[in-house]
Amino acid sequence: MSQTATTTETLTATCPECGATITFSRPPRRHEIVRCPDCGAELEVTALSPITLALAPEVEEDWGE
Amino acid sequence: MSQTATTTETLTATCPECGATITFSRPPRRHEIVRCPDCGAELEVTALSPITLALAPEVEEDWGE
Amino acid sequence: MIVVKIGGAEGIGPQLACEDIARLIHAGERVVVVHGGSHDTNTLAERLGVPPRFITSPSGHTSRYTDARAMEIFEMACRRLNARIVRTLRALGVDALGLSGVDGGLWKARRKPAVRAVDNGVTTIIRDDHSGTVERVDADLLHALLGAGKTPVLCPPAIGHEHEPLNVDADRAAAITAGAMRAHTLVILSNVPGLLRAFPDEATLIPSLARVELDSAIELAQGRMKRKVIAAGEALDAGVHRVVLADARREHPIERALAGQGTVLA
Amino acid sequence: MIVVKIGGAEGIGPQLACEDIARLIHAGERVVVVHGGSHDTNTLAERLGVPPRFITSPSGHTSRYTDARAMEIFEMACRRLNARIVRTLRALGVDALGLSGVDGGLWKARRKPAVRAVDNGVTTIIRDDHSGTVERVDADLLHALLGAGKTPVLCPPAIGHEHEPLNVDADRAAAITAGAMRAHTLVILSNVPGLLRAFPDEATLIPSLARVELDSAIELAQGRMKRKVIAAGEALDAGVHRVVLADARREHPIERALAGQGTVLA
Repeated sequence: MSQTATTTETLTATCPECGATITFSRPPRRHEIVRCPDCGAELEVTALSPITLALAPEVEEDWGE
Repeated sequence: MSQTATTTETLTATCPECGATITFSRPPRRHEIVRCPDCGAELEVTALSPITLALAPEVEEDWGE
Repeated sequence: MIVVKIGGAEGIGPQLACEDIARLIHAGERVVVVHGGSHDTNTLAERLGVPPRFITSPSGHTSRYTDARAMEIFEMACRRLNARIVRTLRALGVDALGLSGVDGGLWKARRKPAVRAVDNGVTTIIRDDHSGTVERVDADLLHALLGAGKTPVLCPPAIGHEHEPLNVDADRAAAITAGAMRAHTLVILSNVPGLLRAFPDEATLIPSLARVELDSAIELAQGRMKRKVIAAGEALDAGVHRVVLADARREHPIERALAGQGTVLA
Repeated sequence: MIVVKIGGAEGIGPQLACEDIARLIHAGERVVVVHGGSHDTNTLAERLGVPPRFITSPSGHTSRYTDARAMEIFEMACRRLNARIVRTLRALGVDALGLSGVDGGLWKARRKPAVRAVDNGVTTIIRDDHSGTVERVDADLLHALLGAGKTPVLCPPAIGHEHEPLNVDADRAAAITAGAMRAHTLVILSNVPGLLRAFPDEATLIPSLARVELDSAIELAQGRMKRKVIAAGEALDAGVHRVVLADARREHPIERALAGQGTVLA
């Protein structure tokens, strides 16, 4: 898990896969999925203050009733 | 089934078993069980205006949950 | 073969009884579980804004007034408790399978066309109460399930001659099921140690009773215990060797009962 | 052996399908019935003041957000519909017996630790959704019940590895059940004539499809039909000879389906 300081103007976090800095245009939702613009990894916002990212779990399509 | 006129002061009905006149001290409830004072038969109030009586069904004790 | 009636009353979760049942099954015993749902039905009825109503019979028995709407809630509540007991047993390694008395015609019951209810001293006839008495148990179905390695967990309602669901007393349904399955022992758990000579003084527990003493012992029974004593008599009459009225609140409730703790009727 | 999936959608009572099932059974056919409970769950949830919530997966499937509370209501609603179908069949002379996928470990499912949901363009991971996929069917149990002369009527939930109840898609559960039972035919009833080339124009019914055409045909399917097409493919892959997507709204829905009316996949 990588953490980052939340500056008042821009919201940034570091990609746990490639170390790139990811900038958020709006405050993300908890558990939101974002794609790293550099390495393309799918990441999950696991915490908000500070924004913490982790590799998003692989999930196969499925549905209940 | 026997019927009877409901006079304003007393409420009476005729016992379907022995023909005796049964006097009610208060207006009975529908499906109420009354015993004929003359022949002792168990009767059910099947209608109210006028009061109509019929032999009460035999019912064995039982209960659900 | 043992039949265990788990109490449906307030505050007795099924965990303790299920742990004993799991031990018995892992030791090779065959068990059929029966339960009611009175408490669960009341809480669900309140949740659905349909407060439960009760009937008191001329001889003082209180039971649910089960008209069509109450039956729907009763059925849902029993099934929900059934699912909870099945899951609890499965988590303890028991291959439990839930059935209501409607399923497969397990409990065929005779509906009483009319019941008598006493209300403020007035006795009336009620005709839309969906209550009845179990007359027949599909023992072959239960043997087929036991043969497939399953532990049946049974609950009301039963099914009437017009295929309608009927509220039946779970203690008496357990008794007739124990007879039909030629069970050696029927254990009926509840929130008291057994039949008390002077309820609620638990020191007055009657340790044992012979069948002949039973009919007079009914006078001692209070509230729901009355029907458990009657159910015990019916089980003995149906060939069950031993019925134990035991305490559901303590650890190892069934093992204690099988060891003779509670009121043993034989 | 035929497996029939009765629709759980709004407005389709089980009577017409049950009448056909009764005729099939009286003619000597063996039938396993499967149903869902989506509509019933919504109405019960409203009644209990817990409005249902839904998740849309990234590929556009909508399903119920089944957290613990919603699961309790889902389970009750499915069981209530199950009891209604069992009673309807029994009144038609069929010895029907209801089971959920939890009972006897009938449907063992793998829970998805996480699902993805799209909400206003934002994709999030949800971890407390109790949904899963049926992986194993206890065919021996169903054969034991059929052998005892019973007609099984099956419904969600299934049971997870931690013995927890799981919301599973009833169409796909019917498909894997049909495969496990080596059923010749799986009939899936719903409130449309079958797969339509241009929904909702019922004149564009696709009469038949080969297995190879199925994957592209999924694009044509709208809403809940998507999963029925996928279920059909899974049934064929599991060895079922024929799957018919047919119309539940008309008289003799299953006889028509068996005669090839609807979308036949083989």
